[in-house]
Amino acid sequence: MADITDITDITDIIEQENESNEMILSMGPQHPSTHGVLRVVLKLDGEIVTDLDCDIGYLHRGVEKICEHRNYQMIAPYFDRTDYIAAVSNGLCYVETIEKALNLEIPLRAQYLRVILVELNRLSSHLLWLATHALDIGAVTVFLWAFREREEILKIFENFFGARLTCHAFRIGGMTYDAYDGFQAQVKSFCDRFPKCLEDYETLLNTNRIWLSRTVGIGIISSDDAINIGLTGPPLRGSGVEWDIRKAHPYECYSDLEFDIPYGENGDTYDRYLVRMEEMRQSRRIILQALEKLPDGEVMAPKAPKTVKPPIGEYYHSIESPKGELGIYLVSDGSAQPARLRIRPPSFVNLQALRQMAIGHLVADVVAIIGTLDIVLGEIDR
Amino acid sequence: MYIYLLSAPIWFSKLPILKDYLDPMVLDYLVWPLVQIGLLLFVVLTLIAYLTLAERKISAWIQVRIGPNRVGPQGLLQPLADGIKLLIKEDLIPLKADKGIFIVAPIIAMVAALVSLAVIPWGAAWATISNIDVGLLFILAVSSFGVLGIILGGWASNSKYALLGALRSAAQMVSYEVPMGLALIGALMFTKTLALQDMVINQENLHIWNVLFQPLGFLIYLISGIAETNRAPFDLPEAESELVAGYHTEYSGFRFSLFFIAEYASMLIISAIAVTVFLGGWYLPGLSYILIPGSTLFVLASIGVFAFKTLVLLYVFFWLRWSLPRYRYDQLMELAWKWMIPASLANILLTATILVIAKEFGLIESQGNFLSISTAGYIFLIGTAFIITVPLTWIILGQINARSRDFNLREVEPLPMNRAKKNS
Amino acid sequence: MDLIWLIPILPLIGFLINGLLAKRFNFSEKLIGGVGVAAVFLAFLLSLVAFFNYSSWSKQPGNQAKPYISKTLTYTWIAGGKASIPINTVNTSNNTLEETSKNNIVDLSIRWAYQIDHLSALYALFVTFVGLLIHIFSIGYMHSQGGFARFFAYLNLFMFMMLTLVLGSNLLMTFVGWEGVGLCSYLLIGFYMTRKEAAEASKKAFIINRIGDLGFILAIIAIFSTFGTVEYQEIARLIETYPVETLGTFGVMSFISLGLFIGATGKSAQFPLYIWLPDAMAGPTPVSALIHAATMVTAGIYLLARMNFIFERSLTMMLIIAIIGVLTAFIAATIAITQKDIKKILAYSTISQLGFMFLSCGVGAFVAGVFHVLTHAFFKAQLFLGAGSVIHAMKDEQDITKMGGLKKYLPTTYKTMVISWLAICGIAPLAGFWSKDEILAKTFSSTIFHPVIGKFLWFLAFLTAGITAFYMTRLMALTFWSEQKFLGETASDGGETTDDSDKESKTEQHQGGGSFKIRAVTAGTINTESTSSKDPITSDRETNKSNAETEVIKEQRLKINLEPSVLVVNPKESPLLMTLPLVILAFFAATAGFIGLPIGYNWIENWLKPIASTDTHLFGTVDIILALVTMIWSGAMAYFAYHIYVKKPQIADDLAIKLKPFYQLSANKWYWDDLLDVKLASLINKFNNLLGEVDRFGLDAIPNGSALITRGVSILSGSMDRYGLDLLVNLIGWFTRVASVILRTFQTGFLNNYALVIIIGLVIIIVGLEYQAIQEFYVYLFPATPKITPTPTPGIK
Amino acid sequence: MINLLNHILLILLQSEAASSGVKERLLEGLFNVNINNFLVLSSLLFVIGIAGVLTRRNVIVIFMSIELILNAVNINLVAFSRYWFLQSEGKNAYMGEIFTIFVIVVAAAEAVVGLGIIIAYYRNKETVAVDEIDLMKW
Amino acid sequence: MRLVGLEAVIFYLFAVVAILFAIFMITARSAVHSALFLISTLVASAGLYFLLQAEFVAGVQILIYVGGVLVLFIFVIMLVNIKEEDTKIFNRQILIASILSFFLGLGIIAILLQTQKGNFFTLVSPLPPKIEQVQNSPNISQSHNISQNTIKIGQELYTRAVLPFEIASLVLLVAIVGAVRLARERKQEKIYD
Repeated sequence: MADITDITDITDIIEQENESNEMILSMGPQHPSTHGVLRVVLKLDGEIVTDLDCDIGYLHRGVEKICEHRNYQMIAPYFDRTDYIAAVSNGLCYVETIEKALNLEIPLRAQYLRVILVELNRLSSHLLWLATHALDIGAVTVFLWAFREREEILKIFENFFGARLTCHAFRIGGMTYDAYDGFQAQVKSFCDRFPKCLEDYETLLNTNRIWLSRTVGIGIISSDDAINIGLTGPPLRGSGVEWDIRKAHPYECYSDLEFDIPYGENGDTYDRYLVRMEEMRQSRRIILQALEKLPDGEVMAPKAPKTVKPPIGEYYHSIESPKGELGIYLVSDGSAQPARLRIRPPSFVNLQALRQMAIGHLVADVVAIIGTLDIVLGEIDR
Repeated sequence: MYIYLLSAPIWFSKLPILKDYLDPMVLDYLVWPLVQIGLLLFVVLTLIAYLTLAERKISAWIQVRIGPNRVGPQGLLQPLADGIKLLIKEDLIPLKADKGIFIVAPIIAMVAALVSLAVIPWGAAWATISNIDVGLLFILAVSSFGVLGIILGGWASNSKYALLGALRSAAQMVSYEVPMGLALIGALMFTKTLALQDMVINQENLHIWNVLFQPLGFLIYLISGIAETNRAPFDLPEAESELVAGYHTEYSGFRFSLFFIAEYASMLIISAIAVTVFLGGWYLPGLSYILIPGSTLFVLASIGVFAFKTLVLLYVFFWLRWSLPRYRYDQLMELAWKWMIPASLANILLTATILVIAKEFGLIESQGNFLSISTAGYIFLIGTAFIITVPLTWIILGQINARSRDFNLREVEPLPMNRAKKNS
Repeated sequence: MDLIWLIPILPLIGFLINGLLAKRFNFSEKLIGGVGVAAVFLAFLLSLVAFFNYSSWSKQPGNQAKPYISKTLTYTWIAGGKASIPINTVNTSNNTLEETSKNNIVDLSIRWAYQIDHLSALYALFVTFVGLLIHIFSIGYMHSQGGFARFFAYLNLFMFMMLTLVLGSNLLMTFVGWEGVGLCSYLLIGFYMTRKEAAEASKKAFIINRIGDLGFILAIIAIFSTFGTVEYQEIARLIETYPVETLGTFGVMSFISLGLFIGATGKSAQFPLYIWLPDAMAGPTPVSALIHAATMVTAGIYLLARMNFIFERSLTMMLIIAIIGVLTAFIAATIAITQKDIKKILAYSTISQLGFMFLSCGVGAFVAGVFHVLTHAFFKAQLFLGAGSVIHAMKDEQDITKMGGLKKYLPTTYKTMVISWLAICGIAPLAGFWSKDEILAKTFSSTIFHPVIGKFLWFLAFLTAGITAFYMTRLMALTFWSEQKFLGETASDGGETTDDSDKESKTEQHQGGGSFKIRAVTAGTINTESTSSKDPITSDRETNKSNAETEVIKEQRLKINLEPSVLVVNPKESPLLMTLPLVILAFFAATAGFIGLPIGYNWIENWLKPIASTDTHLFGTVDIILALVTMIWSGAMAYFAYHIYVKKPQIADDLAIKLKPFYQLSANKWYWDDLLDVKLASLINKFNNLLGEVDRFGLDAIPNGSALITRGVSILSGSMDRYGLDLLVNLIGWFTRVASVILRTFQTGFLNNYALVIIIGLVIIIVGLEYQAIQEFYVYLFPATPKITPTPTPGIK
Repeated sequence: MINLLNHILLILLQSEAASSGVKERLLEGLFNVNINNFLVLSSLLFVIGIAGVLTRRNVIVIFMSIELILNAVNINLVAFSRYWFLQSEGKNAYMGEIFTIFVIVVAAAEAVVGLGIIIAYYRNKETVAVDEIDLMKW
Repeated sequence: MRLVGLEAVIFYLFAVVAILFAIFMITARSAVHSALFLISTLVASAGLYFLLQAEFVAGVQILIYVGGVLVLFIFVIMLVNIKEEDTKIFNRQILIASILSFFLGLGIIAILLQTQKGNFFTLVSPLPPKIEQVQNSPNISQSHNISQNTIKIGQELYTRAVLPFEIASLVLLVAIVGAVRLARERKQEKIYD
């Protein structure tokens, strides 16, 4: 692990340029395949990456600082803007943290609805990942096919939340409103069609010789390294670690639902791809079960306070967001505003593996590896 | 000089105005070629414009979209709009660019692509502008010019991305030129000429398409041709996820459109050559029984046949582009040097051996510039091509390349397909 | 019949499959053997078909005595041009050759074509047949040995080469086959390449064969320059114009014959060049059977028979051939008496029999020679295979003095070998009798030389026949009949060994499984005293003790701490795959002689009439007597051998001691190997030393003397030098220094400057050489304004 | 007007139909290209190439000048090949062209090796100016 | 050999282009420009070959020289990436060298003149055989009587010139090996070894 802790400063890299005939290439922040405003400084020997460093912070908005000056209810929408791809998950994490602090029990229907929405959101996030990852590697058609399905989900979101991207309907203590008429039918019909679509993608990619040669053996990270770096989510599972917070520390009604955790073997890009594809299937399974079990009743806890003032103390809660473990650490001083709120963004932690994964590969592989990490800059920079 | 040119068809020399004022010789060797050239340029450029539309439409269909549909009925006027947009766009020349070369480069690319059109047999008889002795060589030579346009364009832009794209592109094109040329040699053994029109006539005489004799050659040619035109899955020079846009990053407006036209024109030419050499050109079995050979109608029909075959191949180009991911650069080079070139060499060797054997057994006979093949000869040649040449090359190359070192710097074992195990 | 080109090609295909694919794709032994055998089997079938087809074809009118040349696979191999070769005519008055003014226009190109005629049909048939049987035998023999595929590939390649040799339509093709079989022989002798003696034997065989091949090449060149062709058919046609060179004359025919004969000598292991054949037994036994007994070594006879029309035109060479043949036969037979290695005995026997064949050719009875080739191929192949079977059973032990009593262990092998033994001894109805007797009869009655020469040759051959019977019986006796000298497996722990050193004996597992070979380890016990003198082994050893060579071998054995002692094996009969060929071959060894019966219809003579016409020799009274005498003589010798080796073994030892000089002569192979190996080398060394001495004392005196003179002169010249020449030298040095200062300025190190200098040179050359041209050009560019020529002033004249 | 155009074009096409007077005059003048024209052209290219070799500092340009010289030679060879084709009725006619092919092949080989050397040199010395390449060994 | 009419016009066109661009080549400041000018000269030469009915040589010239060698040149120039603009492009001996070259040219032309004994521009060599008008025969299966240049060259190349042909292939092989060896970096060698 020495090479991970010994991260070279960017200025160091640039200074070394004149000493050897190695080339420094700055990728981003306006590069199409860095998924936002990530800047990766690559040290190249020919086309081989010998060292790299990430330069982040281009999208920093100071969310954590803002939170200290807002009421608890006012904070919630900010979370939709951190990981804007998985807004629902982020919202869930926040409200659950507060509910945990308040020790609030929420109605079962709200729990099931939340699970359905969060899993739908996982699907949409993974579909977007698949689309962009494939696009980075050059498979354009997958991009549009995946967007087609994502569009369906976004339509459901639009109907439910009134927004497509920054979806927000979770309140502390339940949900603002119940599901609209036909919600179940729409989700059901989507889930019925979805496996066929997945098969379509896999037909294009799974056994494609070019896809294999671009992904198999690229960006390998061992399970030990993955744990040491702190990877979570599909990158961790791709390395063969069977770890999912939904199973390990079940929240909401996940303990009532049946699903499997897919995990890989070699920890390469292809494994992570397979893991995510399988996760999509499992999400669909969860959604179908949840739809079946969806009880009637209230969606808002009756005991929910009007002004949220969690007891003095420190609280940490984490959920399995599509990207990994999303955690919130809250320090409450008993007032209506948090004393300190810290977000543990999965993308930020996962990005730390980039250096280890990419060194020794070619420049073109860096693109594939960034894609496989599935990072969102809004979350990294906060 | 004018031995390369073919005289005008009779109906042309009987056109009233021309006949009155111009000598028949002038008509044949100056006016008619100019007419042909003008017509061809018009048709080809229009075709290229509509190829862009076709590509967009086809990609849209593949991706379950509608595609351009706003300009004109079904978006049919879209190319026109695009053209006008490109033409009236501001013509940017980067400050630090090498101005002269920056201007000349797209012209070179364009010219290289268009000059080849002169020798392609678009149809029977008068539909060809010229049928020179070294037609195929000429096309290969001229298309090697295209590299210059790209490399100079990239260099003149004075931008790292453009230069890198240009170098990649040039290396790729130079590499794939080799198997492309070599793949044709196998077919040349059957046609016994380099003149393209004669090749078609040869295939007509044998009543067969060369692709049956040369399945491997055709495959190699097609793959190399796709790579040669920098199309997906070999569109490394334009890999936007890596290089933004490749060698023409700094180009815009009219000059960009020249590059664009050159790319499509070279696609067209690659397809046309494939059709001519491997797919019988304008020859369609049975056509000469329906129409009188040499008649105007026949010529028009042959043009139609040629166009149809070419368009089918172009469709394959589009199809591949929208269904395959992109190769990595080293994998692309590996494909060229470890697979394509040895395979094409093996193809040449095996084809020559098979021909010698066939000649030894009296299955084929050489009559001047033509081959005459007996029925058993057809079966033998086609059978050996499919049963021996293709699998043998495949096996041998597979054996050899399985042992050679991949450039993947981290070695991994080949993996089984479905490794995402479920937690049971 | 046009498929005869397939006969050689099929084994080639087998070779390609086994040689190229087998190792890569890990063929099973069954598959490899199957491929190898199938290729030869098909070739055999084809040659059978071709044989009968040709037989009927050649009976058609117009086809008599004509070879059939395959149309397929016939092409111009080496393209040549047209050339004219003077046609010779025979001056009938003094039987000499005269050149006429007429020229024969010939095409010098050489084609690759397979032909079949009476001789090659016969040869192809028995080559493929014996080859087939030996292939089958090999499957069993080579079972689970390393290099199975390699072995079969080589065997198939050998078949291809041999058939090319036989079926080629011209000498050059035969030569290709000739070299090819040599190559295969080399490869197969050295098959166990990790064994030193095998590697050396293969080299020896290869090199000695090269000596013969040189003669063959010279002969081919001579034929080519004489006749302008190397096609057999053409040579046979053109040779009509050449006269017979009588005894003592040595013309072009003799030269060609000599070359061919040297080639045949090398390949067929005749007198001076035979030494490679016994060593060649280092190869696997089937190889010895196929190549070094049945087929390849008879290529020499084939060549002789094929070119008989040339040999017949040189009586000198005929005599030489006959003498060499009979000498070889006699020497090899005498050597064979004392050998102990079963395969070496057979090898010397082969040499001896080949000598018979040469003798036969030498006296003009080519048919008899070929006949003997045929019969010999069967019984010798059988004997070799039987020996192989024995060796196989004895777990690679080849020393016959360590065997004995194998009769009860190997019944089939024994029975079949008895037939062959009788055949080679020349007992009446078996194959060997007919052919050998024919040779003897032809020799006795030969009239092409002086009749006395014929009688003398006959006598030697007659002696040899007896010796043959003796040593073959010895072989059989020691192997099968005498008391058992090894330990059966059951007796291995009984401690019956006579060796003192078995205390420290060490067992070593043999790969055959089940049986063990016990070897004594201790070095110190190896001396003559430690071995009992009861059995012939030790007596042989004692006699050999004085031999320096054996001492060397012993020392080597000491070094590796291994002394072969009494064997412990459990001989078992070989599997059916091996015994079947034995039986078949034995059958033919018994019956093959009937194709050449001297009474009634002599089929082989009729068949080979178009190739080599022999005077149809009727079986007269003399011959009957001769045959009887020979048979009795052979039988007596055989019984004698049986008596001394089986009945009373001590007689053999006594005889060996009594006839010590003869025994040693035989045991040391007439010292011929030593002569070549040691004596010749030491002779060369001595010659070198002599030259060195001459150099040291004779030639060195000259330099020494001259040195003395030089010293004196140098003192004189030194003084002159110092005062006179130094000045000059200094002057030169000074001049050089000045010049270099000037020249140095040119050596700028800049490429352009050098190029400039080159161009300056070029311009100077152009201006200098083409000054005229430049002037004209100047005039052309600037047309001359009329020069004002001074008008001659009047007054001056 | 169009007749005149027609006429000029016919002359250019050396058609028999053109009136002889004009044609002859034109032929006598400039429009008469024979082997000498090619030779002069080739010698001019040759001299230009030599001038390039002599004067340029950039070793790559010197290389290109050498290619130019070879090209001049090639023009000569092809012209003579054609000349012989007509003079000797096709005998030995193609040797010039074959020689040209060999020259091209050898030029390609030479360029490859030369450029390889230049790259190797540049990697060590970072210069391609020929007057800075003055060390035999480093 | 005599070119008249349109062919002569084309000859002069190509000749002038060739010479002009050759001069540009040796005087261009940028090496890339030089390469581009050289390409123009070579293409003009190829045109001349076409004019001389040496189609195969013309094709080979373009394919190998322009498509291969010159692309390689440009590659190397880009790799070496010389900043030529601010350094002087000619060496010190420019004056003497140009004068010398001029005289060399004059000398060579003078020799040419002399060999022609003054008939320099009026030398009449035989006109090429009149080429028949190529008609489109109604039977399209008939091949046109196009030039047999390629076939002839191929035959000569594989019969009379086969030894030089083989030697040329050997030269190319040596060149390939040499170039690979020269252009390899040590690091690459380490990777591959």
